[in-house]
This record gives sequence, C-alpha cells and structure tokens, in this order.
Amino acid sequence: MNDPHEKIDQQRRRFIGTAAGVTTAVVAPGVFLHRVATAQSEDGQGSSQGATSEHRWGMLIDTAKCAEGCDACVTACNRENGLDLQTKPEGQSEAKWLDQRSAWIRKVKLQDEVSGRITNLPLLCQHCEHPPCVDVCPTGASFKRADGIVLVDRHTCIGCRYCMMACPYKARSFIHSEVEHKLTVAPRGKGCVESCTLCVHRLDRGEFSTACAEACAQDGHGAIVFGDLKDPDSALNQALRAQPNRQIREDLELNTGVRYAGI
Amino acid sequence: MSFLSGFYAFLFYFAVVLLIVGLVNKLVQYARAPAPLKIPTTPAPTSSGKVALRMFREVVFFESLFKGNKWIWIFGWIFHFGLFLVTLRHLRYFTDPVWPLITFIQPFGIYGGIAMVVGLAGLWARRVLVDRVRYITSPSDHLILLLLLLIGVSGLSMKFAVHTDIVAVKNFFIGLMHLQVNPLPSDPLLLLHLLLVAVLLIVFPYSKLLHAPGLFFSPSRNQVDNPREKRHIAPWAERLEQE
Amino acid sequence: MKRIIYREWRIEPARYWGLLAILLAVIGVGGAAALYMEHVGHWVTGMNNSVVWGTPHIFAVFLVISASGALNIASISSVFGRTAYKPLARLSGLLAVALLVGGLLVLVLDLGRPDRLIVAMTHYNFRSIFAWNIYLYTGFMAVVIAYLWTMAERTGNKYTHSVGVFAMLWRLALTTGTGSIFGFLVARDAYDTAILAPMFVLMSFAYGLAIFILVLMFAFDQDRERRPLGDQMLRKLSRLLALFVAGVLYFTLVYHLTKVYGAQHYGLVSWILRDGGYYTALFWIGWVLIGGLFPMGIIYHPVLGTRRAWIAAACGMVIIGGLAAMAVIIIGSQAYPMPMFPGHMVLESGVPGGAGGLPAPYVPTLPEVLLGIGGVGVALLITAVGVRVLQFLPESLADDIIDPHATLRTSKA
Amino acid sequence: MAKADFEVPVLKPYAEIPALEPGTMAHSKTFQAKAEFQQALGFPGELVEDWQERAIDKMGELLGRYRSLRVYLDSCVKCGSCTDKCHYYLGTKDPNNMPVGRQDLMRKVYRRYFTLAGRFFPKLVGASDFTREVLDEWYCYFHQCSQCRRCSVFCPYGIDTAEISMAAREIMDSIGVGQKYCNEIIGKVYKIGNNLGLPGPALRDTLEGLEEDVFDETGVEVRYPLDEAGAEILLVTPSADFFAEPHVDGLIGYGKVFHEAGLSWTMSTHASEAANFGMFIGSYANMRRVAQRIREAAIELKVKRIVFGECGHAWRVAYSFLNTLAGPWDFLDPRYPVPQHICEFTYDLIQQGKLRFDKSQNDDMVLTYHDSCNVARASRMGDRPGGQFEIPRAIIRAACNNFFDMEEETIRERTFCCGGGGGLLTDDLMEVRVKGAMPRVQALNNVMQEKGVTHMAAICAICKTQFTKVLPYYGMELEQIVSLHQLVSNALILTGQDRDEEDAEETSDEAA
Amino acid sequence: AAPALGKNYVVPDSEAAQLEHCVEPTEVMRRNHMQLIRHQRDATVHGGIRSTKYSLARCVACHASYEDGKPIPVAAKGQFCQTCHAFAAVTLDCFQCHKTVPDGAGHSPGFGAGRQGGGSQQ
Ligand code: HEC
Ligand code: HEC
Ligand code: HEC
Ligand code: HEM
Ligand code: HEM
Ligand code: SF4
Ligand code: SF4
Ligand code: SF4
Ligand code: SF4
Ligand code: SF4
Ligand code: SF4
Repeated sequence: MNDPHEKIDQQRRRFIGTAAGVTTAVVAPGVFLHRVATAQSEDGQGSSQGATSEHRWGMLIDTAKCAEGCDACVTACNRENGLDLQTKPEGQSEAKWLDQRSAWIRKVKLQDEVSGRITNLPLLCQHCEHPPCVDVCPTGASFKRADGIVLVDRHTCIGCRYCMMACPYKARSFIHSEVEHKLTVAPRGKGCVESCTLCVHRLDRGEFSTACAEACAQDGHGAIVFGDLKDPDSALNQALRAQPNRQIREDLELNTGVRYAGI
Repeated sequence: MSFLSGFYAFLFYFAVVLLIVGLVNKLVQYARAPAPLKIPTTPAPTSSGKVALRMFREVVFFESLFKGNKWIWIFGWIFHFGLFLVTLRHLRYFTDPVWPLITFIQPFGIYGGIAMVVGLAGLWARRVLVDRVRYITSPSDHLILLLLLLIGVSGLSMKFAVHTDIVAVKNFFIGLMHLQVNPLPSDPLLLLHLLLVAVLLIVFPYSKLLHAPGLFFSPSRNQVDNPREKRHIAPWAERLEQE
Repeated sequence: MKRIIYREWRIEPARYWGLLAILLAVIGVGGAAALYMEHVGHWVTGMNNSVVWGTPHIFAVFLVISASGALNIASISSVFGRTAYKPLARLSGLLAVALLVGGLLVLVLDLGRPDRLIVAMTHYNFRSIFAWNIYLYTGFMAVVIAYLWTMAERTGNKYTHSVGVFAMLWRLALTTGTGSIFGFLVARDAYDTAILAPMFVLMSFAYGLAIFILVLMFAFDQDRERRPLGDQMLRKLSRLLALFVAGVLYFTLVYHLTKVYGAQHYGLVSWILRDGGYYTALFWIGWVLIGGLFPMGIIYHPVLGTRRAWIAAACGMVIIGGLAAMAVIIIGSQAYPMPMFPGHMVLESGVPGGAGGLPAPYVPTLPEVLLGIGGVGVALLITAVGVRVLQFLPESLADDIIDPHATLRTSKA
Repeated sequence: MAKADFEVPVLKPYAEIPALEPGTMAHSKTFQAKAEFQQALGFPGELVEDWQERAIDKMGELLGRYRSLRVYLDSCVKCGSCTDKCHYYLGTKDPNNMPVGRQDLMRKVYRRYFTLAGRFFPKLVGASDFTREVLDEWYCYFHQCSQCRRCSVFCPYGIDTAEISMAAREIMDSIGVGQKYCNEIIGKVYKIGNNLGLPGPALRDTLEGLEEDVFDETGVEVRYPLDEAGAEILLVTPSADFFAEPHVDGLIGYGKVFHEAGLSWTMSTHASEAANFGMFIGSYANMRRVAQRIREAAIELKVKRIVFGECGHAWRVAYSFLNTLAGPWDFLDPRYPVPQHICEFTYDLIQQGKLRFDKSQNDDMVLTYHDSCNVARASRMGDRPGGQFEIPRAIIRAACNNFFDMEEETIRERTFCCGGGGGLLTDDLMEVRVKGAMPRVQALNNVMQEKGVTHMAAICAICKTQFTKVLPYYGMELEQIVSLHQLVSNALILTGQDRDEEDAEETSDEAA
Repeated sequence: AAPALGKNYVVPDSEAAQLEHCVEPTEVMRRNHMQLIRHQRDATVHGGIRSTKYSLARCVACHASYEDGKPIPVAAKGQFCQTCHAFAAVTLDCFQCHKTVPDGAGHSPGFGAGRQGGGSQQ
C-alpha cells in the first residue's frame, strides 16, 4: 500500500488552487465589505485566521479497538451537533423516521464472508480529497475547505440531493422536516443536506479534537485518532505509520481523510 | 423638519393632488361621453360576464397586442408585469401592518424591477430600430420611456448598490398619509427616485399614460355584442328621435 | 415545393375550455401537492436518506428526455432534409419546450429549498454536470425558440438549417447531459457505465416520438375541421417509433451484458433481473413488455398496425414503459445496496437502509405522484395553449398533400 | 391585364411589410361633392369662411358625443402594433396610411386644441395647428381608409381608426368639404330609394326578367315579388343585386331559398337598398334617415320579418345599428332576430334539412371565401360569436365539393379588406383601390397557385364590385368572384325541378 | 452617511439596550446590516473565520431581550429583528436554521456550552 502522505503532498498545490477559487467566487460579491474579512473581533474568541491549507484534518479508525455494542461516538456526535434534538414528525412511522432523520456517524458491523470475522467500525463522512459530492453539487454548496474538511454551505444548498447520490459512503443526510430545536453551533433546517463537519466549530475555536474521538477515548477504546495529516509529527501520522490502513472503496481513488485500520 | 423633508412632503402632496384631479377629470369625461352606437370589434362576447373576461384577457395578457406583434407584446408584457410586481412590492411603504399577500410577493418585486427595466429597454430599442415605429414616435414618447427607465434604474441601484434606510422612507410616507412630516433620508439616489416618481404622477393624467384607464372605456372592447336583442341608444340620439 | 399552411388549432371553444379546465385542475392538484411537500417537508414523501430521488424524478427525467426526443422530428426534417417531416417540425419544437418546462418544474418543486432557485441560477459549480445541465436546459429552450422563430418567420427561414443543426447538437448534448447525471455517479453500480448516455438518447427518441404522435392524433382529431392525417404519414411515424423502441431494447440488452461482463456488477444485474421484487417486475413487465415488445408487436402487426386506436395504444404503452424504465433506473439502483465492503457482509449499519445489507425501502406517496402528474399537466397545457394561439399545426397531413416519401425524390415544383 | 397609370403592386408568395415611403399617396384626391349634394344632406355647400373655428367646435361636439373618439384620441401609446395592419399601407407604403399615422392626422389637431400638453408644448407631443395643409392631408388620407376595422383587432386598446375617419369626414362635411361619391349616393337614396337611382318600374322589370330566367332554367316558378303587402318577409338587399354580375346571381339564389322554404316574401321600392352610406361619412343623422326607410317599408308592407341580402356594411348597419337607429321593432314577429341575414336564413334551413343540394353543380369551381370586413369585424350571424365566419363556410361546404381557406392571417377577423369599402368605391380613387386590394389579392393568388382555387365567394356588394374591377389589374379574371348565394342557387334542387341526370339525386341525399 | 432617523428599535432588557452603539454606527446598521452578516457568513462558513464582529450569533446575543431571566427569541413577535422586518415586509429564512436565543448564561455568544439556555426556537 502506498504511503498516503506522499499522495497528499503531491496534490497539495492543485487543491490550494481550487479552494482559493471557491472562496473568492463566493466572497467576491461583497466587494466593498472586504475589510470585514480581516476585521478582528474585540472579544478575541476563536481564530480569525480561518482555515488554511497548512493543515489537512483527518482520522485513523482502528477497527480492532472499536468495541461491539459501543456507540459512544454516535451519541457524542449527536449531542455535539444537536442531532439528538430532532423530533419525529407527528404521524410518521418509526421505521421511516429512522431512514429520514439526520445521522452523521453510524456504527457498522461487518462479517468477513470467508473467515466469518466480525468487524465493527464507525462510518462518517470520509472528507475525501476528491469528493464526488463536491464535484456534482450544482451550486457549489458542497465544498472543501482549505484544510480539507468537506462541508455543506447551507445558505446555498438548494436541497437537490445530488451529493447524496454521489457520495459512495452514504455519509449525508437530508433534513426531511422542520427542526424545532437546535444549537447555536449547529444550525439546521428543513430542506438542506448535511454531514459530519469534523466538528469544525471546535477546530475554528482552536480546540483540536472531535466529539466522537474524544468520547471514544473517554470510554477507553481510543479507536479514533484525530489529527493533521500534513503534520508529520502528529499523533495521527504516527499512528498511520505504525499500522497498515486503507480507505474504504479505495478503487474510487478519493484519497479520503478518514482511514481505517484492520479491515 | 429639515428643508428636504418639507420639500418632498410638499412635492408629493402636490403631485398626488394633480394626479387625482387630472385623472378624475378624465374619467368623468370618458364616463360622460356616451357611446351612441354598438361598435364592439367582433367576434365579441354576447354577455357582460364574457365581456369582463375579454377585458381581463386584454388587461392581463394584452391579447390583441399578442395577435398584432409578438415582439412588442413580449417586451410590453415584461415591462408591465414587472411594473405590476414593483407596484405590489412598493405597497409595503404605504401599509402598516403590511398585508400578508404583499409580504409574500414582496421579494418577487425585485425581479419585477429588473424585468421592468429590461422591457423598457426592449421597447425603446424598437422605437429606434423599426422605421414604422420611429415614424410615429414623438419626443414625448422617448421622454416617458426615459423617465420610467430612470425610476427603475435608480430604484434598482438602491436595492443592489447603495442601500437606503427603508424604515425611514416608510415612516416618511406613512407620516404623509397621516398628515405629518417625518424625516426623509437624504440619500441622493432616493431623492432622485422620488423626484422622478413625482414627475410621473404629475404627467400621468396629461399624457399617453391614460391608456391604462382608456382601455377600460374602449367601446370596441367593453361593449356586449347584443344589438339585436337589446336596443342601445344614447341620450342625445334619443332626443333626435323626439324631433 | 408547395407551401405548408399552418393554422391555429380550431377546436370547439367549449371543448377547448373544458380541456384547459381539466389540465388546470391537474396542475392545481400537482401544485397543491408540491406546496404541501414544501410546507411540511419531505417526510411526507417516500424518499429517505437512502433513496433520495423518488417519483418526482421519474417524471422529471422522463419529461426532460422526452423533450429532447420530441425535437427529433424537427431535426429529421431540417437537418436531414426529409421534407415529409417538415410540417411536423413546429409542433415538434413546441412539444420540446413544453415537455422541458414541465420536467424542470417538477425537478425544481421537488428541491428541498425551491425558494432558493435564484441561488441555483447565480451560483455555479462548473465541475457539476448538474450545473451544466442548467445551462443546457435554459439554452435548449432558447435554441428551440430561436429555431421555431426561424421556421415561422420568413426572414429567418434561411437560418433554419443551421439553427436546426445547432439545436440537434444541443439536444444530443442535453440528453447526454441528463444521462450523465447518472453516469457521473461513479459510486453507484447501476450508473457506472458509458452505455447509459447513448441509451438515454435512444430512449428520448422513443418517448418523445410516442408523445408527439399522441398529441398530433388528438389535436387533428379534435379540430373543428377535422384536419386530415394521412394513413401513410401515421404509418411512417409509427414505424419510426417501433424502430426506436427496438433500439431501446437493444441497448437494454447491451447494458446488462456489459454489467454482467464486469463481474463485480453481477450482483446488480441479477438483482434487477431476478431478485429485485417489484423492481424486477417493473423491468420485465413495464420496461420490456409494455414499453418494448407489445408496442413493436402492434406496430408491425399487419392489421393492428394500421388501426389508429391501436397505434395510439402502442404510443401509450411506450410512455408507460418509459416511466417504468425510469423507475428501474432511478429508484431501483438507489435501492440496491451500495457495495462498500467487498468480501464482507454488512450485519448492521446503524440505521436501516444505511450502509448496505438490505435494499433500501421506498414506497411512493400520493403527493409525489401528484407532483409528477402536475408536471405532465403543465407540459400539455403549454402545448394546448401554444397550438391554439400560434400557428403550429399544419392545415393538413393528408397523404396527397404531404408526400410521405418526399425524401427520395426531389419535389417537382 | 387592365391598364394602369400607376404602378400596380407585385404579388409575392409571402406577405411582406414594406419599408416606409412617405408621401406616395399624397396626390390622391377624391372628387369633392358639389354644393347641391352637400346641401341636400344638410351640409354647407363649400368651404366656409371660418372653417377652422367651426371644425374645432365640431370636433369638440363630437368628443362629447362619441366616447370612442375621446378615448381613442387619448389612449394611443404609439406601440406600433397596428402599423403594418392596414392594407392601404401594405399596398402604398405611405406612412399616413398606417392606422396610427392616419389617426395622428386628427390626433395632432386634437392635442393642439384640447390637451394641456399640446397647448403648452406642441413640439414635444407632436401637436399642430389646424392649417389648410392639415385639412388637405385630412381630405386625402381620411379618404384612403375603408373603415374596415382591421387595425382595431390588433390594437391593444381596440382603437378603431374607422371611428376616427368617420369623425374626420363628418367634421369636413360640416365645414363644406364633402366627398362626391358618398354624398351623391346618399342623395340618390333620399330621392329614389337606392344607391343606383333605379326607379320602381325598372326594378319590377328586372325582377320579372329573373322569374322568366329561373323558370326557363329549372321549370319551377320561383317568384321575385316587389311591394307585396302582407308578405311574411321583407328582403332588403343592395341595389347592385338587381342587375350586375355576379350580384344578381345571388339574388336569384335568395329567391330560390325563399321558394323552397315556402315563405312569402317581398322587396320594397321604398327601401330597395340595403346600403347605408350615412355610416361612411360618420353622420348619425343621415345614417338614421336612411335606416328609417326600412322601418317605413316594413310597416307599410305589414311584414313579420326582415332579411338582409349579401352586403357587408349594410349588414353592419343592420345588425349593429338598426335597432338603435330605427327600432324598436316590436311590431315584427318576436321569434326571429331583427334583422336576419340571408345566410342565417339559408343556414337554418340547411340545418333543418329543408334544402337539398347537388354539389356537383359547382364542381367547375374550386372555391375560397372572402370574409367581408364589416361582417367579420363589426357584426355577427347566428347566436354565437364567430357565427359570421362559420355560417357562410358551412353554406359553401353544403353547396360545393371544393373549398379551401386562404391563409389564416388573412381570413376571419383578420381578413383583409377588398380595398373598396368605406366610400372609396369610386373610379377617382382607382389607384388607392388597386393598391389597397393587394394583400387580399395576394392571399387569393397563393391559394390559386397552391390549391388550384379558381373562384372566390363573397357576401358583400362592394367587395364583389371592387374585385371585378381590380382583379384584372393583377392579371386575373373578373368572373372569378361569385356571390355566395350564387353557389346555393347552382346547387339547390328545387322541388319539382327538371333534372338532367337522375343520378344527381344520390349526391343530393348525402348533402342533405 | 446620514444619521439614522426616527425611532429606535432596540428592545429593552437586551444587552444592546445598555450600550451606546451597535457594531457599526446605527445609520450604517440600518442600511447595511444584511450585507454585513451575509459577508460574515461566507467568511465563517467557507473560510473558518469565526469571530469577527458581525456574527449572527453575536447579533442574537446582544439584541435578545429577557423575561424572567429567560431569553426571548429575537424573531418572536415584537422582538428586535421581527419588528423591523414585519414593518418592512421582509421575510427571513435565517431563523429556520439559526437559534434565536443566545447560548448559555451571560450574554456571550460562546460556542462551547451549547446546550444550555434552551434549545428551542420558539
Ligand atoms: C455589542 C452589542 C451588539 C451587537 C453584537 C450587535 N448590536 Fe446591533 N445594536 C446594538 C446597539 C447598542 C444598538 C443601538 C444603537 C442606537 O441606539 O443607535 C444597535 C442597533 C442596531 C440596529 C439599528 C436598530 C435601530 O433601532 O435602528 C440594527 C439594524 C442592528 N443593531 C443590527 C445588528 C446586527 C444585524 C447585528 C449582528 C451583526 C448586531 N446588531 C450586533 C448593539 C449590538
Ligand atoms: C431598523 C430595522 C431593522 C432591524 C432592527 C433589523 N433589520 Fe434586518 N432588515 C431591515 C430591512 C428594512 C431589510 C430589507 C431591506 C430591503 O428590503 O432591501 C432588512 C433585511 C435583512 C436581511 C436580508 C433579507 C433578504 O432577504 O434580503 C437580513 C439577513 C436581516 N435583515 C437580518 C437581520 C437580523 C438578523 C436582525 C436582528 C439582529 C435584523 N435584521 C434587524 C431592517 C431591520
Ligand atoms: C438551512 C439552514 C440555514 C439557513 C436558512 C441559514 N443559515 Fe446561516 N448558517 C447555517 C449553518 C449550518 C451555518 C454554519 C455554522 C457553523 O459552521 O458553525 C451557518 C452559519 C452562519 C453564519 C456564521 C455563524 C455566525 O453565527 O455568525 C452567519 C453569519 C449566518 N449563518 C447567517 C445567516 C443568515 C443571515 C441567514 C438568513 C438570510 C442564514 N444564515 C440562514 C445554516 C443556515
Ligand atoms: C391597466 C393597466 C395597463 C394596461 C392594460 C397597459 C397596456 C399597455 C399596452 C398594451 C401597451 C402597448 C405595448 C407596449 O408598448 O408596451 C402599453 C404601453 C405603455 N404603457 Fe401601459 N398599460 C397599463 C398601465 C400602465 C401604467 C400604469 C404605466 C405607467 C406608469 C404604463 C406605461 C406604459 C408606457 C410608458 C407604454 C409605452 C411604451 C413605449 O413607449 O414603447 N402602462 N401599455
Ligand atoms: C412614492 C412612491 C415611491 C417610493 C417611496 C419608492 C421608494 C423606493 C425605494 C425605497 C426603493 C428601494 C428598495 C430597496 O432598496 O429594497 C425603490 C425601488 C424601486 N422603485 Fe420605487 N418608489 C416609489 C415609486 C416608484 C414607482 C412609481 C416606480 C415605477 C414606475 C418605482 C420603481 C422602482 C423600482 C423598479 C425599484 C427597484 C426594484 C425594487 O426594489 O422594487 N418606484 N423604490
Ligand atoms: S466510540 Fe469508539 S469504540 Fe465506540 S463505537 Fe465509536 S469508535 Fe467504536
Ligand atoms: S464521504 Fe461523501 S460526503 Fe464526505 S466528502 Fe466524501 S463524498 Fe463527500
Ligand atoms: S443537496 Fe445541496 S449540497 Fe447537495 S448537491 Fe444539492 S445543493 Fe449541493
Ligand atoms: S467529527 Fe464531529 S461531526 Fe464528525 S462525526 Fe465526529 S463528532 Fe460528528
Ligand atoms: S380601418 Fe381599415 S382602412 Fe382604415 S386604417 Fe384601419 S385598417 Fe386601414
Ligand atoms: S395599435 Fe393602437 S395603441 Fe398601438 S399605435 Fe396603433 S392605434 Fe396606437
């Protein structure tokens, strides 16, 4: 298996270009307000630096450590992003609602067809370097930030669900009904598509962790290592070097930011 | 009260009075003049309900114009429909609370504004490019197009470039409706927009803009085609009969 | 060459208004359904996070590709110079625009946020085929309108050929673009093939022509003066339809063969052809039988193929078959589980229909169906009003007036 | 081809909008009425001293009397929709023959004297004083309008240039500038009872001749009665029907239809003319006076119904105005509309299966139909809008095997005027007439080329006369124009008629 | 720019009620606040710039009023954003997604302790 870092480095230049392009395209209309972009808040909370291409955030998930029956990461994500505040519309059947509610991270249980070995893993947006969801999105609402996080700008998402068709991991959810309760950090409303943000609000605030990784560690499993793929010394890179790992659906060559060990 | 607010307050009272007086005068003239003969352009509807339908189609779809000339129709219709939407959107400056329907339509008014300007541009192009229309065009026809175009452009600039204080504008006009003068923001575009609007109100009853009420009075469109069934006679013609 | 006279549709006013009333009612119901869906959210549809495109998309895609196919008649006449089709060219253009508008309307009203349509028109991601399609669609309309103009306005006649060629290329691009919406979904087995684009082109020919023939027969029949539609003309059109239908079947075969050939897709093929439950039924009964073999049988039948009612029925079948084909292609392939972990069985995937294992559930609900039908209503309304107020329909298609073989010989006069 | 001292327009396979050529028709001046004819109608004999003031006053009076005038003069936005709709413009390229151009001749005067803008900024709004030149323009161009109302169909406000040219002619009459043709004819009607000045005995002679002809031809005694009191129906028909070809063949047809219907009918020497030229000169008073004759005749002859023969503007006056001008008609049989058109009458009989036709009698012709403008755009037949289009066509289809319509833009309410209506049917306007006929002749020519049409049926005396006169200029035959009831007459099988061939019976069954 | 005219729409018991001025002069806010937050929006969502002064969360935090210590949604009838927009017949879809009351105690737009202060919009 190739060393993933090399590939990331190779493609780095190209990807800076695209990210910068997207950003200016979206930002350009507010010409006379450009000064705003650089203005600092007095309260000094969080970074006004913003996302840069010096980082690329990613994860390594060690399926061997992921415990059967555990769903700490799922619960944590739901709490962190207000997904647990969703309510089933009145009159909807339970089964259908499960299919329609938003979920950013899911527990998957696999059995090897030959050996019969059971594997558990959490499946979330893989933050692909070449995300099909971004390629197909007509308005550019799906986009990749400079630091590799794939997001939906829900101000320009028209709810066409093409990205959901395109995502090979079924990582995305469509908001099927009105959302009454939400968090300030995670606005959410009917008619748009969303997916794991890699807890971007934490990152931007300068906290380098995700809720899922944190919860997994807290529960003592430590199956998820979060970090900067571009920092050779990061815990993530150390872990990647230490363990053979792969991408799910490697054949598609998406160079995912989330890697799995043990499948 | 600043001079500016006072001036515009006066201007608008003046313009509206002129508009109403002029228009009422015209409408009375039209209404008073009898239509002594049945002259609907046939095939014409045979009952007044159907006449209303015909008028509706004329007013809303410009049916006859459609038959006559597709280019004029398309631009004319774009312009008028745009104007209609803009007018609806503008109602928000004069009603408080704003009617829910207006609130709903309000955002479409912006597209209406764009459509209006596009339509006007097309109509103007025809005045310059088509020899027949150039021949029948007099300076006033150009001026009215210019006036409307400037109103549209100044309005759109306020929407897209240099914003104005909508709340204050609305307070000013609501105030006028209650006979009090509230301060008007002194943004140049707004002042231009309003000045031109006042001009429009003033010229309305004295120009070809009378086509709007005129259509409703046009005997070849608003008459019922039933002369054999119902005797139709004007007062002055009846007097002839007495002689 | 004799001049072709076009006349506005002269249907009995009472019938016309009746027809409009019916269409308006259909559209009204469709609109109300859309409003309802938007108001409460998509949870009232059968769609979910696995089957994200549902019945509205069946109708929308069907209408959009039919639009392209409907224009085929005009192309045949002005690009390939078959004068026999010339009198049909205008109607063909009108139908193309009408069907496209109907299809797009359905697509737009099914968006999660149709109120942001303006966003879709001002923000483009040029790597998205979908964004290109927005251009393709609006451009198509502009091109067809220009094309119609060159046909109707004598000063424009001289451009008809070149605009016609352009329109034809555009049309092929449009169908290919629509096909590519699926073709680009590399992640999905069913779509990951180059054959999809040409198959869509052929499907568009078939469906567009079927709709065209029905509309033509209805319009001519309902005209107060009962415009003559020659037997030979009709026969020619229906034969052409049969040819296209055969082409669709051929591509269907090739499609599945290529899939079987790539061993990794074997699962999908066997699922659709054998184990897919009602998707299998839709495929065999809808797509193949009703949409393919039956109509071909009718049209090539020596007796039935000459009966107008049967020809109309064959057209109807092609349309039904087309909807079935769309259902299989669009929904079947979403329902089929995504192969994420080769060599593994998915025992659990967090939520049903999630990452694999079982086929995803999808049961259409009434509002979606009504929305789709509403789109059809819009297309027909535009057509009905169009032929009534403008000169789209030729005065006669009697065989002695329109020589159906006019291509072979150069015309005398 | 008839000789012309002007350029006859070339017929093209497609209608074309010509580029403007100002002043091409400025030389056209129809003869002015002499003093005696003017005075007979109550107008000054010649241009009065203070004509300008009096004209303005008259205009003011008319503005108060006619809402149409008032609204139309204000409302035009110069949109241009009507500019290419007038056949006179299409035939002459003269911008003053564009409907709006024609209206503007009056509008500029109106603006100058009746609007604020015109009073203060005449240049800005194109207003102008009523000068002698303007008066000349008026006389010239208001006599190049056949009052066909085609422009009104396409105007978004329905502005009817016919109303304006009628008003202009009335104003001109009121200052002593009248047209010879119209005013003389109205005078004849007052004096003798019809436009052609045919006295009673002459009429009687002609009708007796017709009876003999029909008997010779068919062996059936069809009557053409005159002044027979107590008849069921009074037929009022244009005087051309009494002798001129092809008009008279129409009259023969009416007689046969009445005969088959089994109803007694009569014509009247007092009202031996359906035409009412009072309309052309916009004079309500004269129009009323002419119309009153019909009322008097109906009362005198104690008829129960009134039927009008084939005449376009006469039918307009009859259908739209007769009730107003000479009503109420409460002494007639209320079961029938007053008045009825002969086509309505024939059509009803066809519907009831009372007429039998041998269509093959018309097989020597391939027909098209000219919708006369006054019927098409100013009146109706039957009880539904558009009956004036369907009924004549239905009759033709019942009586003929070969029928093709002309292009859609040139028929029904969009029909082109023959070019001779509105009081222009005079030789001193031949150039205007020939050029104005161009669009209609062009459309006719196209169906002739493409469908092999040989004849055109019409239901208007002016149309028929005009076509027989102008078609030769375009290299066509004057016989190509037929009366609609001529077709009926040809194909109608009278009860008891001698038939040449027995087998004709079969075809007639189908027709019935 | 000209001064803001007429009455003031700041609601009592909000943080703003105690302050002199908004993040920009009032006449600028009146005219251009939508541009400002929209621009901030793009900067935040795409650029990850979280804390400049035109944050929507900050608007809400500063302009929300309180009743019995509990914040009232800014989009509720009679509240700051709603009053004006109703007057100007503007409909916002922002609050379909965005929370209309500030998070946490204290009037800070903190991102962390997201779950207090009522998750409900109404
Ligand atoms: C630091 C607290 C604070 C923040 C944060 C804040 N505002 Fe304000 N805002 C105020 C104060 C104080 C005023 C009153 C100024 C005055 O009285 O003229 C005000 C006034 C306004 C006005 C004018 C209201 C009027 O009555 O005319 C608008 C509009 C406004 N703010 C919108 C916003 C928006 C949008 C945001 C978010 C970008 C925002 N504010 C953020 C404190 C704030
Ligand atoms: C002083 C009155 C006033 C206040 C207070 C106010 N707004 Fe506005 N806002 C307006 C007006 C007026 C417009 C619309 C301008 C127009 O129609 O062009 C507007 C428009 C907007 C828009 C753009 C809407 C669109 O569809 O274009 C946004 C976003 C917005 N306001 C946000 C806010 C928020 C958030 C607050 C509360 C913190 C707020 N405004 C408070 C007056 C106000
Ligand atoms: C469909 C949901 C949705 C709608 C509607 C919506 N937003 Fe957002 N908005 C979001 C999401 C999601 C974010 C990202 C939050 C994050 O990354 O922390 C966001 C972030 C923002 C931000 C940056 C975060 C902050 O608090 O400053 C601003 C500003 C913003 N939106 C303004 C608006 C305005 C103005 C409107 C209405 C015109 C609006 N939004 C409508 C979903 C929405
Ligand atoms: C009942 C309402 C109205 C109807 C039915 C109507 C109809 C028309 C039509 C059919 C035309 C001719 C086509 C064209 O040139 O666009 C026209 C022209 C015009 N209308 Fe209206 N209109 C109405 C109201 C108004 C109003 C309220 C205004 C202005 C405030 C207006 C301004 C104009 C102008 C300026 C033109 C001339 C365009 C040119 O000069 O080319 N109209 N109108
Ligand atoms: C007293 C009457 C009027 C007032 C107070 C008024 C005020 C305004 C204001 C404040 C705007 C800016 C809207 C924004 O920024 O969102 C505007 C825009 C506009 N106005 Fe007016 N206006 C008036 C009359 C008219 C008239 C009569 C017309 C057309 C003939 C017109 C045409 C427009 C157009 C086209 C726009 C741009 C589009 C839009 O924002 O709606 N206005 N007007
Ligand atoms: S929290 Fe850790 S162990 Fe538990 S399911 Fe998630 S990844 Fe596996
Ligand atoms: S996993 Fe899916 S949603 Fe996430 S970046 Fe890749 S394609 Fe997009
Ligand atoms: S649903 Fe939204 S994010 Fe996804 S493709 Fe459509 S617009 Fe883009
Ligand atoms: S990174 Fe954050 S958003 Fe993504 S799954 Fe983990 S907790 Fe959820
Ligand atoms: S009424 Fe007829 S003749 Fe007169 S201007 Fe109009 S179209 Fe021309
Ligand atoms: S169509 Fe009517 S409004 Fe237009 S220019 Fe002619 S008369 Fe004037």
